[in-house]
Formats: sequence, structure tokens, C-alpha cells
Amino acid sequence: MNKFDVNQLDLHYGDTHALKGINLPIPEKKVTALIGPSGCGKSTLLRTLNRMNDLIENVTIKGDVKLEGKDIYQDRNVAALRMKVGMVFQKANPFPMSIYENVAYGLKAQGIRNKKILDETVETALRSAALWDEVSDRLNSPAFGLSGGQQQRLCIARTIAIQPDVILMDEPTSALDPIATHKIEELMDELRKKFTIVIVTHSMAQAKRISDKTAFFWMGELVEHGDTEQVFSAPVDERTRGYVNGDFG
Amino acid sequence: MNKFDVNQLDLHYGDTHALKGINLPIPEKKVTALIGPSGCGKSTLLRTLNRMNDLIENVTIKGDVKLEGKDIYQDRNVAALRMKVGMVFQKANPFPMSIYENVAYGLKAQGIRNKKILDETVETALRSAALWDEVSDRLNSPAFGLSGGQQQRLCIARTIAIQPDVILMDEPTSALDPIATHKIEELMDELRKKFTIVIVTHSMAQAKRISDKTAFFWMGELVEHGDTEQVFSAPVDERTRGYVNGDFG
Amino acid sequence: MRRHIEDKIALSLIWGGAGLTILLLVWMLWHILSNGLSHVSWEFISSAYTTVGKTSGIFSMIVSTIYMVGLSIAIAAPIGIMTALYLTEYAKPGSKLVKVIRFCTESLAGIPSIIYGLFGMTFFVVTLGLGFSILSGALTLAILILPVIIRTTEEALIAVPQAYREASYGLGSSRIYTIWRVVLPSAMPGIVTAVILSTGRIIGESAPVFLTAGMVTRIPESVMDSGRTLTVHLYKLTQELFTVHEWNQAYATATVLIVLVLLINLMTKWIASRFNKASY
Amino acid sequence: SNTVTVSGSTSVSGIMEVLAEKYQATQQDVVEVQSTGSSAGIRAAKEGTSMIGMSSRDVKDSEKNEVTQEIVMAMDGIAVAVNNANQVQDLSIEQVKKIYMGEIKNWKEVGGADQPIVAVTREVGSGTRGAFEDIMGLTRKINDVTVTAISPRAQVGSGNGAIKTLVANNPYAIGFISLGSVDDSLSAVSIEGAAATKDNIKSGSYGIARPFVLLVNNQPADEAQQFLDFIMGTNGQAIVAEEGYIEVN
Amino acid sequence: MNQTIAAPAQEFELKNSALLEALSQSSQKVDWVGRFFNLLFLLSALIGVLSVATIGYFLVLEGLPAIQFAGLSNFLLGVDWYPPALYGIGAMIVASVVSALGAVIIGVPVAILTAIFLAEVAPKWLANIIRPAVELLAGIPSVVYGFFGLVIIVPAIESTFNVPAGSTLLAAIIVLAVMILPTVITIAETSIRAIPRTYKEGSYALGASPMFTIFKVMLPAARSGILAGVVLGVARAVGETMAIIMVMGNSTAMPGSLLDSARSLTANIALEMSYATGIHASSLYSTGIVLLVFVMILNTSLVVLNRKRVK
Ligand SMILES: Nc1ncnc2c1ncn2[C@@H]1O[C@H](COP(=O)(O)OP(=O)(O)OP(=O)(O)O)[C@@H](O)[C@H]1O
Ligand SMILES: Nc1ncnc2c1ncn2[C@@H]1O[C@H](COP(=O)(O)OP(=O)(O)OP(=O)(O)O)[C@@H](O)[C@H]1O
Ligand SMILES: [Mg+2]
Ligand SMILES: [Mg+2]
Ligand SMILES: O=P([O-])([O-])[O-]
Repeated sequence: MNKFDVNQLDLHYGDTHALKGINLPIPEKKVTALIGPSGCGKSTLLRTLNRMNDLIENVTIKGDVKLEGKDIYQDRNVAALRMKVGMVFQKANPFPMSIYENVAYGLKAQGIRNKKILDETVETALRSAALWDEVSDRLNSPAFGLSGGQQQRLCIARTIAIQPDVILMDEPTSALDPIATHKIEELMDELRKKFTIVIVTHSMAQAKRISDKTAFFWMGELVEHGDTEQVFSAPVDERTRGYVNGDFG
Repeated sequence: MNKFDVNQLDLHYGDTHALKGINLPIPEKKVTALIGPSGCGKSTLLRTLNRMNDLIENVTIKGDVKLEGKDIYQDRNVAALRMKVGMVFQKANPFPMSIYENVAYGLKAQGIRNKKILDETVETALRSAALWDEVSDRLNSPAFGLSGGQQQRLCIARTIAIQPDVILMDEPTSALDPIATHKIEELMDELRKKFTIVIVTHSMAQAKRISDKTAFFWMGELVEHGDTEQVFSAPVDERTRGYVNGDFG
Repeated sequence: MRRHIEDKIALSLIWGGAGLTILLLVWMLWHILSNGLSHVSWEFISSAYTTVGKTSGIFSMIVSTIYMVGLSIAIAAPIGIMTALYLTEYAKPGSKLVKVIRFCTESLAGIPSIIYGLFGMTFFVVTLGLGFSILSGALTLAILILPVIIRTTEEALIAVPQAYREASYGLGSSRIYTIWRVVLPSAMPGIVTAVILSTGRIIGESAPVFLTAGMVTRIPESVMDSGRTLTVHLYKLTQELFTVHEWNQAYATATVLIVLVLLINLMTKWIASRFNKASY
Repeated sequence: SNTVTVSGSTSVSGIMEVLAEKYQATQQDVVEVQSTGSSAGIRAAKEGTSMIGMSSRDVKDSEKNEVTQEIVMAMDGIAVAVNNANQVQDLSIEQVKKIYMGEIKNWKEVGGADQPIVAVTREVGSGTRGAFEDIMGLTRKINDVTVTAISPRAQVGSGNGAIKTLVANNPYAIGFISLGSVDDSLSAVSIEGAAATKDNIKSGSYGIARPFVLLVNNQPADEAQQFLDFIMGTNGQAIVAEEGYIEVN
Repeated sequence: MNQTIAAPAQEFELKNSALLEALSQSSQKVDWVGRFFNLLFLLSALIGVLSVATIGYFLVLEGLPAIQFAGLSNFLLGVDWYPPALYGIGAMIVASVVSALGAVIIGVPVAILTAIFLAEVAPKWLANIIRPAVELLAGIPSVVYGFFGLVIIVPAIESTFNVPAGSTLLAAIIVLAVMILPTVITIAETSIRAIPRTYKEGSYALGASPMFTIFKVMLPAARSGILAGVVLGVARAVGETMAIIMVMGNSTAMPGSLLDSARSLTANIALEMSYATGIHASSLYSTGIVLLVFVMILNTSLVVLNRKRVK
């Protein structure tokens, strides 16, 4: 079953036509990778999935994005959507608070004050993000004291804590060193069992390593999508072939 | 003959050990690519070659960098060094002036006022940067009106205008779309005939396409360097192999 | 070579300009402090001002100044901060309403302070019948500092990394929760700076103050009483400089004002740095 | 305790502050004195913003109304003062008038050194200036309206204090101030041979004098009436005399 | 490495049902709180608008009678200030313009050079001493500047130029020039520092000297910020009242030279405000209107200038 169905999606930033008639199904509990050269619209598409583009001025969107069959742009409750569709950003962006507060943030924002629920959820989330062992003894120290890779896992934990179905990731490892990147990729391998994951990456190698499905974008168009295997080994479109062969980009 | 010889170079940013005992010869009139995962020290090494790191506080440098046999850190005339070793940055950074003024800038900085010399040099530089045909009719309009790729070529023209021997490029195409990238790569193919080029790139494909020599960095160390062919097809070090095979990074 | 000479000239101009500034600065501070410091005593600061008696201290002026600062800030800070929040967090940038609000706050910033005095005297003192009082003065000054608070707070809010907001919204938080938990704490140093800058402004004003709050030298007992701030006092003194005693008072009052401004500046820095540390 | 609000003439303020301090020492009520100028004091009393208005000149017919009464609390001379360094000791009314009209510009024309004259005046609307102009005939008619004849080149100081400062510090200056505020920082010249003293004013030989008028409501508040009683009583009038003004009755 | 990852699959079967319930409840609510704050903040924002409207309304209401009485051109161009008969503020307009202009001509170049010094030339330790001192100067009440002018500048002018009275336009110009220094320095320095490092790097990479870089790239790039500082400085100079009253002599005649006494628009208001009634009082409000229009013209013209140059 598809988690998302993107239909004939057009997106403009003012006069810039950033997404052109995108049609993309995103299957449940799979990892879908969005790849393509810089500026092709990967991040833009990702951010339409939890309506993060609402925060930007002058964005006009046509077409529709269905989450479990319901158009997310019809439903007025954006907060509920965003709780269901969590997001992890390129640069780890923990809040300037303690580790504990970071993870509990999303729950507290919903008015949950029950200490027991909070404690449990924080622990579960940190365990699921493979961070618990490293931070359990300093939950009350500032999140900024963590290394880049730990911060990124903290951001994942924070997202998991609000019990989403989908996790969107925008180049989550591009600012990390290889070892930290490896840890995150291992983690994603665990998460895919429970969550639908959509990841933007500039690294074709990473897409190959971690994704089930790959979608290739080119200057606002979705050129090709399908099983990762197939996109990389037997691309249909010439541009895809050029890109995955390293002729450009 | 080698243009540069980097010997036992150590560089610290405060406490961060960013370059660790680097030994690297850079041959004349060849394209040398510096590759490696994020934060490994590529940009740092590049910027030691024209002493751009002098602008940053708290940098300590040990070892030496020889340009044509002479240690550039002994010579006090940094301006002369920088005229000999031009630089193009990741994000095109034209000055807020007209196209003409941008290209003439370096000459004027040397006190050259002769209109004829300036005119000629500007034209030659723009031609060499494959930009003349596109801008010859609007030399006096602001450089900001150009597209990203044109701006980057303008920056190359600006550098060529001061007649350098070496051109350093720090990810010059990473902010450009594939078509603009292609144009710059074509241009570099022309430039290699006259200049020594050192380029930092995050794209292995690009390194393969354009460079004669490749140096692979890993967390501040120079792991391996040699002919591009050899580094990609038969890497000696395990880390290099992992990286070029896309096992990480 | 020619460039070399031009460089030398440019460099000497820069040193010259800076030198002149420093000279003026040191001269002015030295002149006032050297003449004033010796006349600043505990008695001068803590005793009342009398025409008849022996003491001519500035205690009541200090009290009036504190009243004026406290009340003006209490009125302007919440309004200013909420306005800034509206402009940065709620309103659609570029909408007509925002343009109107921005135009108005910017106009407020451009209005010379004497006009505030004129307005305050007509509107608060007479039309609203508040009389010459700390309240009239504080209301007038509150409008006067509103743009400072709005603009500085706005800058602080804009400087809050967008990543925090995105992260917070990404977790399904509401706008007000995001503001309260993430945006305001991060902007706090800027907001504190705004408040302290305004404090300086209030302390420094004279015309709009005595046109609305009067210049009675008594310690005000309520906000409906008139009062004389330190700066107004200095102005009054400078208008009556004939005995050595009055000269000394003027220098001493100027010294106190300079020290006060110095303290305010140091406090701004200290608070900003503390907050920077506190926000990890 | 109750507050008595008093505002107006800067000339009257001097003595009023002394009266207020002495009065407050004897009982509960407090007195607020604002020195805003005569016209403002008259207006404040009429509008009821102050309980007592002070004027250092006669209240004009146009300023009178039915609800307020005038009380003359003292008489005061206006001293014509020059710098202590100035040898000129005596001036005629005509000379003073010409100086202020800008017709006499050098001290030697009135028997002083060959030095320019700097005429200093109070601001338009000041009671002192009003009385001075009336007595000295320093008025003229423009469009049937009486206006000042004092030269627009005269420097203007706000309040007796400002004039004193200017005259005390400028050897060329001449100014006019309330006789009660004259001290040895400057010297009052005699007019038509008569020194500016209380006795000469009482006898009428020094003619530049005016009343200090208090303007109050016909039915003043109790606290205001009490204060008025104090001023007009023996104690109050003794203070008036003590401070160098001429007591009434 | 795999041990570090707990078994999330299992943990998540235990999805906290209380939590899920709480979450689903909270997402149903109508956002009354949000609407309330939206309205509250909007109302606050409107207070500024209301203030401007009220000030404008009162100024016009109070000021119009005098302009009607005197006639607009007589009011603006007349040089005779004889209330209650003639209301001409021509001389005061000249005094305000000349004093502010003079202050800018002297103060701004010095301020910009100092800003460059602080941002680019001075060694760090020195800049760290001077900067707070400049900030201190920015916070000092203008009355203190006036006081300084009164006791130092005015006598100095008397002796230097051998004039009978030192309270002159020149004294005001000097005091104002010193007064606007800190404002312009602080803003100019901030905007020079705000220039992207890439400009400097680009210039150095072409072998340009630091001076050439500063004057050819940095200053032009910082222009709009510097202009903003100048506008603020000019506004401060035009709007200054008490310091000017203390040093400019306040005579109403048209000044013939910089060594004449003069009265600014602001001083005119402050001096006669307390005394005035009727048309005279109204004329001071109209003086205020003129002052305001003046400041507004200044602001917009510099904004326009700025926009044009940037293009
Ligand atoms: N906020 C915005 N306003 C205007 N244009 C934008 C905005 N964000 C992105 N764009 C433009 O939309 C296009 C797609 O941008 P997007 O960020 O989605 O690219 P991307 O594929 O994520 O690139 P990258 O690999 O560099 O992150 C680009 O041309 C970009 O310049
Ligand atoms: N100005 C600086 N101050 C302190 N540390 C720095 C500075 N610049 C770089 N570093 C650190 O030095 C190391 C090498 O940085 P460098 O910019 O050379 O990496 P890079 O290989 O160019 O990476 P990227 O691909 O992200 O550009 C990194 O750890 C970086 O954090
Ligand atoms: Mg992106
Ligand atoms: Mg780099
Ligand atoms: O202040 P006056 O007494 O001159 O009105």
C-alpha cells in the first residue's frame, strides 16, 4: 500500500517553477531516496509532504498530495499532519535545551505533562535512535554538548517520540563524518521496519546502500522512479543514465 | 616539474588539528583534484596554497609550502603570491560592480589605469573564460544580473585577468545546475593548457572526468595520491577503496 | 608604487579619523569626570535637593529617574515585544497591514523628541488631564521608545535560526508554543538589549520629560506626582551656572549620568554574554 | 497629605520654592512648584491644571476670566545687568532701549570700552520680558498688533538662570533679570542714576518694577487657600522680604 | 556496532496507549489559544499605528490655525518672527538645515574613517577598548554634550574667531558633529562587519591590498548600511533640542554667517512652548509639522537615493 500519493504536483516559489507535474507514489515501510543534481527540487518535494513549505512566502502549490488517501492540503490541521510525518534536517538542529527536554519537546507541545509518560517515551525514543547508551547518564546536560552525529540521532529520537508514521530526512548525513554517517545509516536500517522513510541524498552511493526505491529529479521534473536496483543498473531515461554514470552532477 | 611542493604540513585551527603531516607535490599544467569526505581538510589545504588562511584567526601552520622551489610562507609579499596563485570560490562571489569593473578589478588594484590595457585585458580574460559572447554587449551592467554559472565564469575571468600561473578552485560547481557545471568543466579543459589547476570537489564523478591527479583526504590526513586513473581503479589504501566504491561518504 | 603611496595615504586618513574621534571622546569624558568626580559624594547622591537648606543632593532626581524608567519600560516593553512577535512570527511579510505597521513604527522612530514633548503636553497633560506627572512622562516616553524596542526585538527574533522554528513545527507544535519555548528564549539577549537601550534613551531625554512630567525636585510619592529626572536636573543647573557651587553640582550630575550610562552598557554586555552561555 | 500645585513664572518660582520649603516644614501638605513661565502659569490656573498660577507681570485683560482671582504677593524690580568686567555703571532708559532695539551696538557709545554689545533677552511670553518691554517702551505695532521691538539679533535665554549664566560669563553682554535673583556674579547698572534697590523701587525712583501675581480660582481648594494664607501672612511676607523682593501691604 | 542499537521493533509494539490517546485528543481541539494570541499581538502592533495617528492628528489640529493665519508661504519663507503678529520661520529652517548639514559634513567622514578603523584596521585589543567607549558616548544624554559645548566650545569660538558671543551656528555644528559620531560609527561599523567575507577573500585573492579592498569593495558594499547610519545621524542632528538651545544663542534673526547666533526649529518650540497661547501656541505646533515633514523628506530621499545606487 502507498503511504503517500503525489499527483500532478506543481510548485512555484514566486516565479521559479521548482516542481513540474510530479507524480510519485511512496510505498509504506520502505525507504524512498530522492536524488538529483543540486537545485533540482528534492528538498522542495520533501517539504511538501509535511507542508513545511507553508512557512515560506509566495509558494503556490497545484495538484495534490494524499496521505493514506486523504489530501493533506485539504485538511486544516497541519499540526496533526506534522506529528504523523516527522522530519529530520540536513544540519542537526537540536533545541538549545537539555537532551531530555529536546526529546520531550513534541509531547509537551501537545500539553502532555505526565512525568511518567514523558520519562518512558524519552527513553524509548532514545533507545530507538540508538542513542540511549551514550546519553542515559547525562539527560539533563545541554544537547549542544553532543557530537554532530549524536545531535543528528537526537533529532531522530525527538521525531520518533511523537510516534510518527513517516520520517522525512533531508540529507541527514551530509554534514557528518564517515563514521557518524555509518551509524545513522545503520539506524535507518532498523527504522525502516517500523516507519516509512523518505530521504534526500546527494550521494548516489548512499542511495544505493540504504534505499528500496529511488526517484531521480532533474530541474524540477521527476525523470524516473522505481526500485533502486533498477534505477541504478538499468535506467530508462538518458539523463538518469548520465547522472548515475557520473557524466555530470 | 612540480609547481607546488607541500612538505610535512601541519595546520591547526585553535585546537582542531585540520591537516596532519601532508606531503603533496602538485605538478605544473595539470589538474589536481582534492577529494574526501566532508570536513577532511580539502578546503584547508587549498587555502594554504595562496595563504588565504592568513585571514583566519588562530591558525598555526608548521611545515612548508614551496611554489617553484621557494617557501611561500617565508616571502613577505602575500599580494604577489596571490596574483600568481588565483582562486575561485565555491559560491560565485562577484563584487557588487559592473561586469567590466569586476574583471578589471585586479589590474586596478595594481594601479593600472591605462584604459587601453584594461579594455584589452578584460576582453581577453572574458574570452578565455568563455563568457565574452554572452556579456560583450552589457559590460557595464551589474555582475549580479548574471546567472549563477555566468557569475562563476566571471570569477574565473577575473582571476585570469591578473595572469596567474595557478588557479585554485574550491568546489566551483557545487552550487550550479548540471548545464552550468558542464560549461565550467569544458572551460577547465581549455584552461589546463595554460594553467596549473587545483580543484576541490565533493563529486568523485567530477574528479574522474576532469583531473589528471587525485589526492584523497581523510580526517586531516592525505591518505593517497597519484594519477586519477590509478586512484580510482586501483586504490592502494583501504579507506580510499571504500570511499571510491561508495561504501561511505 | 603609486598604489603603495595611495595605500599609505588611505591608512593615515583612517588613523587620523579614528585618532580625532578618540581625542574628542577622551577630552569630553576627561573634562567632565575630572571636574565632577571630586564632587560626587555619598551625601550628594543620598540627600535631598533644597533651595533653602544646605543640601543640594540628587536623591530625589535618582528616584524620579527610576520611576520614569520603570514605568515607561513596563508600558512599552510588552507592547513592543508583542508587536515584534506579530511582525516576525504572525503577519505575512509584505501584506498591507504589515506595511502600515512598519511605516508607523518607523515614523515614530523619526519623530524628533521635542515633538513628543509637544504631543505629550497637549494630549496626556491637558487633554487627558493627567497633569505634570510621572505617568504623563512615562506614557510619552513609552511611545518614544516603542520603535527602539520593536526594532531591536525584531532583529533578535529574525536572528533566531529558522532551523529551530522548522524543527518545532516539524514536531507538530503550535505557533505560540514554538514562540514561548524556542523563539523567545533564543531571542532573550536581544530583547534584554532592547530594554536596556531604551533605558538609556529614557535617562537621556530632557525636553519631552519636563514638558510632561514637570521638574519638581521633591521625591515623587506616586506616579501622579511630578518629578525631575537627572537629565532635566542637569539642564536646569546648566541654565543657572553662576556660583562655583552650582558649577560643581552640574559637573557632579553629569558625572553621575555618565557613570550610569557606563553601568547600563556594562550590564547589556554582561546579560548578553550570560544569556549566550545559558543558551548552551 | 494633600498636594498644592503651583506653576508659572520662572521669576516667581525662585521665591515660591523657598516659601514652599518653609511651608512644608511646618505642616503636612506638600507644594509642587513648576517653573514654566508666566503665560503658562496663567493658562494652567485658568484651565485648572494647577491650583495656583504664577505670573511676573500684570495679567492682561484678555487673559482674565470670571472664575479666577488675582493676588499680588510681592513686587519685584527688573535689574539691567552687565558682566562684572564691564565698567559701565549707569544707563538711561533711552540707551537701554536703543541697545535692545539694536541701534546702539558698541559699549563706547554709552561710555564703556570700545567693545561690541551682546544683548541678551528672555523668550517671548516671559513675564519679565513682557513687563520690561512695557516699561521701557520696547514695543511696536505690526498690523495693529503689539509686538516686541527688541532686535531679533538679541540672544535668547530661557529663564532668569540662563540670562544670568550668559551675562556672568560674557564680558560684552547685557541682560535683564528679576532683581531678587541678582547676586555678585554680575552687576546691576543704575538706570537714570537710580540704583536697582528695593528702596529706590519703593520710592519710585527706580521705575522698572512689576508685580508678582498669583492666579487662583475664586473658590480655591482648602489646601491651596491655606498655602495662600501662609504666603500673604506675616511669615510669608517676611520670607519675601528676606529673599530680596518687596513685600506687599 | 549492532549491539548499540536496542531492538526498536519490540519497543514499539509497546506503543504507549495513554500517550497515543493524549496525542489524538490534543490534535482535535480548536485552536482558541492560538487565535487569542494572534489577536493580542495584532492589537499590540496596532498601538504604534494608533500613536502615529494621534500624534499626527493633534499636530495638525493644533498647528493648522497658525498656518491659516499667516499663510503657508509667509510662514515658511518669512524671516520675521514677531508673535503675535508675524510668524515667519524661514530663519529657523535655515538654521536647522545649516546646523544639521554642517554636522554631517564634519561628522560623517570622521565617523566612517573611525568605523573602518574599528572594523578593519585596529588591532583587536585596541578596537575592544575603543568600541565600548564609543558606545558609552552614544548613550550619554545630549544635555551633557550641550554642557560640554557651553563650557568648552562656546568660549573657544569666542577666543579663536574673536567674536563677542560664541553661541553661534558654528558651536551648534561642532556639538552636533560630535554628538552624531557614535551613532554613525556604530552603525557603519556594524554594516562593514556584516559584509560577506567572500568579498574580502575575493579581493585578496586577486592580490589587492587591504586598503584597496576597503575603499573599492567593502565601503561600496556597506553603502546602504552606512547611509542608514547617516540618516539616523542627520535625524538626530535635526531633532536635537536642548544641546542646541545651550550653544546656539537662539536669536530669531536670519543668520548671516556661521559665526552668527541662530535658532533652530526645535529650539523655537522648546523656548516658547510654555508661554504661548492662541495662534502663537498653534504656530509652534506648525513649527513641529515643518520639522516632521523635514525629517520625513530626509528619510525618504536617502532611501530613494540608496535604492537608485544599488541598482
Ligand atoms: N525559499 C525559496 N525561495 C525561492 N526559491 C527557492 C527557495 N527554495 C528553493 N528555491 C529554488 O527552488 C529550486 C529547487 O530547490 P531545492 O532546495 O528543492 O533543491 P535541492 O534539489 O534540494 O537542491 P540541493 O541539493 O542544493 O539541496 C532551486 O532552483 C532553488 O533555487
Ligand atoms: N575557520 C575555522 N575555524 C575552526 N575550524 C575550522 C575552520 N575551518 C575549518 N575548520 C575545521 O577544519 C576541518 C577541515 O575543514 P575543511 O573546511 O578544510 O574541510 P573540507 O574538506 O573542505 O570539508 P567540506 O567538504 O565540508 O567543505 C573541519 O573539521 C572543520 O570543522
Ligand atoms: Mg536540498
Ligand atoms: Mg570545503
Ligand atoms: O519666567 P517669567 O517670570 O519671566 O515669566
